[in-house]
Amino acid sequence: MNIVLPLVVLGGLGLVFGGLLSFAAQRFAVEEDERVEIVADLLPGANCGACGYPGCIGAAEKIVSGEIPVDACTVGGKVVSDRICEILGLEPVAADAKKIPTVFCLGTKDVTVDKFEYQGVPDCNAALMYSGGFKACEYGCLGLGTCVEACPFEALQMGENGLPVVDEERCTGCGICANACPRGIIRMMDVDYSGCMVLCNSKDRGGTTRRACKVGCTGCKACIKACPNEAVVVEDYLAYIDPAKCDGCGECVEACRRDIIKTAVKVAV
Amino acid sequence: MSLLAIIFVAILADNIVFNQFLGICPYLGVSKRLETSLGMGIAVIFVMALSAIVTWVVYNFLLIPFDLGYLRTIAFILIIAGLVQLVETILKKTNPTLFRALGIYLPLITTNCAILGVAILNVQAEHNIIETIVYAIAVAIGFTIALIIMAGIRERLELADLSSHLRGAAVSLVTAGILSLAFMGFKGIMTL
Amino acid sequence: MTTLAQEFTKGIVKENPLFRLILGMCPTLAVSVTAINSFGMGVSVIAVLLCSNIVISAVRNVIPAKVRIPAYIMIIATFVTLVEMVLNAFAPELFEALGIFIPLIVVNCIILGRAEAFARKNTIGRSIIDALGIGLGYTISLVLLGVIRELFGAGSIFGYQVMGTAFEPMGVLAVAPGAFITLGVMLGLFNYLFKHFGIE
Amino acid sequence: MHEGLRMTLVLLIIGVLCGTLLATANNATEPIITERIETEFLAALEGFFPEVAEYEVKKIDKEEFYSCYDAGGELIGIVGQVKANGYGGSIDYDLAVNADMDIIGIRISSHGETPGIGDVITSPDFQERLIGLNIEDPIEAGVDVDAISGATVSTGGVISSVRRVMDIIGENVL
Repeated sequence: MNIVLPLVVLGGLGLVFGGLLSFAAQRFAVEEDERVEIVADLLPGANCGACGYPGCIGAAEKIVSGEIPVDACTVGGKVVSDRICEILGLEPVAADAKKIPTVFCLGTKDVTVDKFEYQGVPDCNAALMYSGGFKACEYGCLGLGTCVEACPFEALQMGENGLPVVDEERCTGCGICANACPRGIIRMMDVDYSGCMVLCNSKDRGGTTRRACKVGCTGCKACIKACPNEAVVVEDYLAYIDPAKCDGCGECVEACRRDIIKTAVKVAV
Repeated sequence: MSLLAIIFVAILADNIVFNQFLGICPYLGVSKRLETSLGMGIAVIFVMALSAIVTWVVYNFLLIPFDLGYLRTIAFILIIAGLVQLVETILKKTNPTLFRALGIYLPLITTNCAILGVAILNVQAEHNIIETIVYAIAVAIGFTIALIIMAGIRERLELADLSSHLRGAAVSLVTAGILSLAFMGFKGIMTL
Repeated sequence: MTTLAQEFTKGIVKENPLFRLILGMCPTLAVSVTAINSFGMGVSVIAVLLCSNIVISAVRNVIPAKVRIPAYIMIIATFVTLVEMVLNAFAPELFEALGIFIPLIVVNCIILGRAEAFARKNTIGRSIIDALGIGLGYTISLVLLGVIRELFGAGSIFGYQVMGTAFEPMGVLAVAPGAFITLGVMLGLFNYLFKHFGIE
Repeated sequence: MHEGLRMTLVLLIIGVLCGTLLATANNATEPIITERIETEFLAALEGFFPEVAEYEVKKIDKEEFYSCYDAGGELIGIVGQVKANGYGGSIDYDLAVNADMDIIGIRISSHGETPGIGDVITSPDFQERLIGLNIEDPIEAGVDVDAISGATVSTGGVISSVRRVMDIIGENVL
């Protein structure tokens, strides 16, 4: 009954590796600030990079070491920054208002004209490679959903009319969709902004815009005359309303013959 | 058998993923992006070579002389698990950046059947120490090549408009099937 | 706390190791050439999974975190070697057919996965039920795959010639690419079925 | 230090426990396995030499050769458990040769040849071509034995391996 030998061999192997591992655990112990672990757990963990750091762990290290402000995580917002303050023993910081993406284009499929029928990869960047996209308007939304794909919180859906729709609750204001849109059509606006916005991005001359889209802004300047607070300015045939000056009186909305100016109602076209 | 034949067969003719079905779980899991695949590949090459040497030494100088062949499985897996954990702790201290890049794969490697598979195949084929090392490194390179090819394809598959049910593991398995068909082409050229 | 019945059935449908958790692919692809081998592998996995879940959940508080993985693997490896010896002694043809895949049950992600994800945190009773559920789920899916590959690859089921002589067996199913493609398509099919019947 | 000690201790205890469990299991099953392999192989030898009583093993460069003796201790033949290089990897087969070096039987035990093409090596038609050849014959594809068209790699591989094995048997086993 030879039991001793296997017992010794296996026991010996267990001993050798047990010893090696425990020796390595001491010798190569890495002093880690366990607060980084706790803060990292508090952060949403979507590793979206909105704070500009490689994932939540990267941001957590910087927050604990104090290099970046406690509310650096826009996605987490006030809730997260307050909890981190408790952990790090700092006084809570007034978080600035949350921002919401807004689509500055109303070029739905029925009002815009296509140059050709595009059957390539369903991605705006890819579509742009074919002579500047399949839409006659060089600045309009192509509706292929790069922004939808980019959103780590699935807060963006592509409407049937070919324009992205923002889901208010899910959106954390991280701004990734704004950067993802190759034509810069999505811009972050304050949640509680109630003024007017020119929902167009076209810098073409009036004639080209009229041929490309039924609702595009032609730069006719009617809104400038109508606006009591001089909040409107027109550059490259495109009207722009300065959110600071505009008090949402809506004069420009009636004056606009193209009906492209809207008050800050969510784009529920 | 010449070393060249071993290398050729291990990488192309009898690729560990496409022909021997070993290491599929990490293969499906990691081949989503190119850099992660490369990271995993290097980690596998390093651990596979190291564990092949240690397992060969233990088998031939500890198990065979005492006629303990039946302890082979448990001894090998203990060595592999111990080695991986050792590499993980040492790497964490000496080179944190490399650790962060490879770190998450190291525990994954312990359950990677390819490493234990290679150790057992080496023993079954009665390779000497040189052949063991060459075979282990060649198989690991074959694994990395398979991983990189798959990662390249899967990055493009992300953009393909595919029904939501087939996305992910299903389409990667079918792609792997087609790649395995292609790799079968190398079979007749050279044999062990 | 999920009831014991749910614990058992979740292994077969909701957390089916093959089609939902996508674990244990290596032995699945290799062994499912014939239904008999699939059944043999399935039963061996159940046996090992059951024993290892029991022992691991029994010693779950004793083992320090740092050596958790080597310790679990040694326990699993012991049971696998036991199964290997038993099969070698009492069921030689099955042992021959399963070949290299018996030792590979040790690193079969299902067993270590259940040890890590479940046995480590639950009582022995629950671990037993979880092991039976997951093991059964795995065996059913494996035998299903084995039947399909054997039926079309060799025209027989469990070794009995089913298809008429006119049937030309599809040799590709017996070879590696066939395994990948069959499993891939089945995964897609089950994803559709799971969504269709609303199992999240 | 306590933590480290506990880790080593746990692994040691598990190693010892597993060792004893496996050792007892092995001592129980080992005789059954060896005895089963013994009878199985004896049956295989009887396939070639019905009156074999006992055999002696000789291992030459990873291949095993069994010299079979009848009840009276007379050498009645040799069976080589050998390998050939086929299309799909190595082919394991047994080659049986009688006392005056005529091939009397060949049995393919495992191969990876492509189903439907290469596996013609298991067909009696191909194997009969080899039976009866003597060590003196050239045993070469296209000379006294012709490979099967469409599976030249597989059949050719077996033929050249048979030639190699016959030479080995000729030099050291007889």
